[in-house]
Amino acid sequence: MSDEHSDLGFLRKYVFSTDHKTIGIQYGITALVFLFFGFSLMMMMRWQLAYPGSAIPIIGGLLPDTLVDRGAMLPDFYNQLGAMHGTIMVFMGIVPLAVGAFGNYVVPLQIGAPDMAFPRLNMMSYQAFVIGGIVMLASFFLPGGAASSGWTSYAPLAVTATTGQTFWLIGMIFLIASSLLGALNFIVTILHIRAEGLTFFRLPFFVWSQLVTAFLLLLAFPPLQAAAIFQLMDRLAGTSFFLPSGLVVGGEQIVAAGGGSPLLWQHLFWFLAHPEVYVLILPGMGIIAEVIANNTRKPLWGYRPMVYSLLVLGFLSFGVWAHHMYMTGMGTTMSTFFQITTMIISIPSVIILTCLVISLWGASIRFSVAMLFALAFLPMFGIGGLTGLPLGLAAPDAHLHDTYYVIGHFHYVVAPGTIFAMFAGIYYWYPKATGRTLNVTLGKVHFWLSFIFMNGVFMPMMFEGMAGVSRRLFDPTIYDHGAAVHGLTVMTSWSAWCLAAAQIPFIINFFWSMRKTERAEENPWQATTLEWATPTPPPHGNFTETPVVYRGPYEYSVPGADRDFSPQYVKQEA
Amino acid sequence: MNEPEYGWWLPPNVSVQGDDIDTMINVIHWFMLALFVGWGAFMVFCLVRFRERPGHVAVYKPIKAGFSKWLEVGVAVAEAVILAFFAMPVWAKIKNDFPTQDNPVVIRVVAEQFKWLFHYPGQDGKFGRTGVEFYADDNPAGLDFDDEDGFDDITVRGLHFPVGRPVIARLTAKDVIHSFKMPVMRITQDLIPGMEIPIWFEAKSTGKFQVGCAQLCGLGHYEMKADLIIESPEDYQRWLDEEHAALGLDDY
Amino acid sequence: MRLFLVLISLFFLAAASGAEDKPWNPALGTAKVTGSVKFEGKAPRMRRIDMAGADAKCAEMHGGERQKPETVIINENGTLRNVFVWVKTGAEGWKFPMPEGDALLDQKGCMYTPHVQGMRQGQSLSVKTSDPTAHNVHGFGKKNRSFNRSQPAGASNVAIRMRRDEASPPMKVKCDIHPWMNSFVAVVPHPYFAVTGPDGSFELPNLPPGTYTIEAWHEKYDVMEQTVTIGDGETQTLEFTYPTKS
Amino acid sequence: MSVVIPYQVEPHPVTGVTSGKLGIWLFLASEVMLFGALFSSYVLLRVGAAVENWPTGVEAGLNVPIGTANTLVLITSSITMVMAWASLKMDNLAAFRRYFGTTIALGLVFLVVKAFEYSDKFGHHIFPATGWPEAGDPSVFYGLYFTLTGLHALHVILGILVNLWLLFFGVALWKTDKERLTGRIEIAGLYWHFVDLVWIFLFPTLYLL
Repeated sequence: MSDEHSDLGFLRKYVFSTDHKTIGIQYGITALVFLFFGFSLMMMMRWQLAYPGSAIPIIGGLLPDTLVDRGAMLPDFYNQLGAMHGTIMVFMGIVPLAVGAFGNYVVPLQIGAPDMAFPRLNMMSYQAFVIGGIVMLASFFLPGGAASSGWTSYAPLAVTATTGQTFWLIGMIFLIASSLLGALNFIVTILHIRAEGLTFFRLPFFVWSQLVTAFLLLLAFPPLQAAAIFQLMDRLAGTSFFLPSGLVVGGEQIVAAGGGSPLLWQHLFWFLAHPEVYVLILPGMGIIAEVIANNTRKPLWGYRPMVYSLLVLGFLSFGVWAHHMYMTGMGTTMSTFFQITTMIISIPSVIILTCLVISLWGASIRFSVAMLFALAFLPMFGIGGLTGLPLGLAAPDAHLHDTYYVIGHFHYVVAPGTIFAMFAGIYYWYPKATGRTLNVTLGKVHFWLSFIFMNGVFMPMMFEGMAGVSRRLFDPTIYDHGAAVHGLTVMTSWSAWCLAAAQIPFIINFFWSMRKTERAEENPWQATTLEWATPTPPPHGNFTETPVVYRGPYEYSVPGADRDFSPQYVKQEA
Repeated sequence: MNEPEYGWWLPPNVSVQGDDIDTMINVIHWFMLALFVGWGAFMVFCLVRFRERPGHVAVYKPIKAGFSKWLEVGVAVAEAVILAFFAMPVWAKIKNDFPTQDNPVVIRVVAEQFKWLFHYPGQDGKFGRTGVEFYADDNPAGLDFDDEDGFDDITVRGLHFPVGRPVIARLTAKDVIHSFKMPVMRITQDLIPGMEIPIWFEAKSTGKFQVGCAQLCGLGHYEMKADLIIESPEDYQRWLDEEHAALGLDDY
Repeated sequence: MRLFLVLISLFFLAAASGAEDKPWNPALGTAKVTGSVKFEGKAPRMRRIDMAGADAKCAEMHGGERQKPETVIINENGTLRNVFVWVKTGAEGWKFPMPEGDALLDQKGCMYTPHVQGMRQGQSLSVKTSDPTAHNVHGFGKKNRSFNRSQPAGASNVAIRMRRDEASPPMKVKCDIHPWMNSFVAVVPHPYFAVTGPDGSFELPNLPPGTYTIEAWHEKYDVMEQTVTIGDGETQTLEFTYPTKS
Repeated sequence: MSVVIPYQVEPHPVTGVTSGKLGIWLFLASEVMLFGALFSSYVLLRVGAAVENWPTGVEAGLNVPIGTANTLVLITSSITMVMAWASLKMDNLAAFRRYFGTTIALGLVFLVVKAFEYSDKFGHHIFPATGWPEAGDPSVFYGLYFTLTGLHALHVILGILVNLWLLFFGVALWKTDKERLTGRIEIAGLYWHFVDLVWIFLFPTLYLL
């Protein structure tokens, strides 16, 4: 079955592969590189915030004097870094890692499929992602630098910005195309190519999360594409979709007909970007559910309510976008509507989180590295979710809007939230992909340091936000209330640099473990789901014999069984 | 005027609307803390009680956790209460209840890259005619200098208003979206070019603070701040008189 | 096809004429145009600049006194300051020696000094900051490339080379951080330009005899033109009167 | 490819369609969101503009008869598309080639007419950046006109390219797997009908309202 494939040349096998596992690994490596790059941008910003106006050590001397003045960062460079940090992390880091990498690698295995429904489309999706990424990175080398209008690219600022913004838009169009192709592929694969006996309520929660995510991507991204097309037209063809009449920039009337609406961009953008938040978190929740079920050695508590919550989340996420826009001057009718939907959407998240916590009751908890990350996810995501509460209500938002509180809030959701889930997934599935287990000691060092410093980075932000410090400020100490919390800023910066150092054990572990001679067992975690029914690493076509599914995904510690796990694919436990 | 003290929690509040907002923020945070501690305690208990150890096995049968349902219902009810009894009335008051009596101070706020401009109607109480066609580097308020109503208008780059008197501010932006933020007044409001958005506020004590921009507006965004001076009515009147005297209508 | 031929020959002509720029012979520069720019009518209303509310460091540089905008400055003798006067046509075909050093633009007390200046094509504009606050230099080039560079307090000079001529209208240079700060820099391919000062006069010396179009430009009142023919060793006097339109 | 992926030719028992068909339906769903967003923007911009500043198609100089003719061209091409697919179903390759070729030709006719309309606009110095009316507080009608029809034309071009490939290269599949080819034509047809449908919404929105 796999013999033909092994005859393929290097290019076909590793670069232009149509095998979902190869594509998954390509996505994973690329996304991890982008994540680290995006993180590095932020570390430079942290220097400016902690020590405003002083030269950045080492790197400062290497940068051209359009970006730095005697090694110290200039404000437009800071804005470029801010915009690109957000864009890279969200669109080129987490989404490709959560959906492109884990989705591609794990979903077909977990549903007993030989590959994705459209392998070639899958390859094209990755290629579009790479092209988009290259366009984005190339923009740093433009004369005016990269996009500098924030990852939200609000018009009219973005329309009047330098060429970097055009690259940003073109890059986004590629990234969107990539996501659309991927999402379509996932839906068809999950709906059509499940193994015999794998009914919907026998699907692992991770597959459910990927299915809902794919629908979100499929339906939420096109409006952003429309918005990007409009903004490109504004920038290149001189239209004024987002420019009202009579704009005066730099004391001069700008040359545009006018008649557009700056708020139109925000509506189109947030119509995507709120579901996008769920795109970032749902695959993470899926991984956490897998890891928790496996390491508690018992079925997930409340699997069905969790699935229903997931569906409700996906559905409602299209109706909350304007809670990002309370401060644009919308009327109270509209803000009331969006406050209510925002409160409603918090309920399913509460349900999922509660189910995961209650799953610990009556368990026999194995503290593997993956499990540590999964356990840390729960309170961290909890903080992220809870701090969303004051932001979802218009009146407290009047104080907290666009402050560091917002930054703290969504970073708690995506950094110690999703990224911890990604780490859990890497520690959990690494043996599947490589046939080796990651070193446990290095893993635990990685976990504890990451856990401490993650909180060291994001907890101070909550207090800075409370004090009223606005985000995206090149130098917050200009304001009295910013100067008062400068100590917290310094703490955040040092935590961020330590957090970077804490990733070194992981990187060493990742490459060193791959070369270990000692092979992992076929099913090292004694897991029940289908991916462990394949040889390790799985060959082209995945399964040596067509799998048949006999039971639900998390049949652990079944009374009367001779082992504490009953795999989905084994017909009869003695 | 005493120096305001800033710390790690909410900045001092000098606005009459701010108390409601502060109460809400504090109530919500107590609620969050209670939930988090409850959740956390349960979780830590589970981690210790149900850790893997020889002789301990997991229970297949799910527990009947009726309390989770109650917890979820409780959260929903709490959110509904916060929404219906705090969030919506407070917000409606801030957004809709514009002061009609009490002789409000009316000002025009013009945002441009990267400074604020405050436009007062002057002694005649009437704003001069303004228009986008008049904006120039030496006419940041866009005043039509042929209109006599505008002769005594005051255009300054620091915000002054008296304590105990409502202020109606009409916000507009010239170039890109800015956001008018006064942390001590608990006010944030975006300024959208092409629109004029009215807001109102009232201070309950005097002091010298800062106005900032809370929406990324370009490379000088961080520098976009202005003085915020809340004075006694007498000091305010004195300031107005000084500004009027300094107008130098006969210059040039 | 004919049009194409004409275009081709024009192109070669242009290329040839460009190549034929003769080195300038100082002995030829015997003629001179002088004059002044009068102002008639009522001065426009303008508001003094309030720097204190926005950036106290700026105001301190002026001892707290509010400054007048430099848009329209009428001298005591009834002349207009900050008018840029230059030879628009007639001075082509020479390769003039370049002045040494850069054209200098200083940021002092959150104002630009000078407010209007001329410089040579190919020369660099060196922007200096003497202020204890951050500035950014934003040039709005129509022919030259636009630039936007930040200058924190105490930063070293920013130098921008002007590759193309851009004299009418001159390039506007602004500070975005302090929106009242503006300045105009005219980039001229030859040395015949002047800016009117406190006496409202200008002088264009060392011209070779010939016929010239002299243009005056003012930031608010726009351009005016006069043609003048001067012989060897002669001096012609011109007078411009602003405003052009009431 | 040695890996056999099921439901490429035979329909899935639960959904009742092949994977390809399910895929194209999902793709069209995302396209609906794209054009939905564009139309919503149209509504938002139009509501935001003063009534007298938003031209009807005629006021803006759009040629309704030509637009109508072009609509008919597209509708006809949809019909021939169905005929092409039906011919394959009836095992008639020659008829398929005829009908399918006609579909492509009609698509090209549509584009040529569109190109003439564009060049007429450019000839009158009307560009995407032009406001309507030119003075005062103009609306972005022309911007929307060019962006929406341009995006639609891009979809037509994409459809024509795919169809050309199917007509000259894809058709080789007829010898080995008739059913698969029929399936592909059906998918191309679904896309083509969608493009047609978009125009049927675009035409009255821009030309008549």
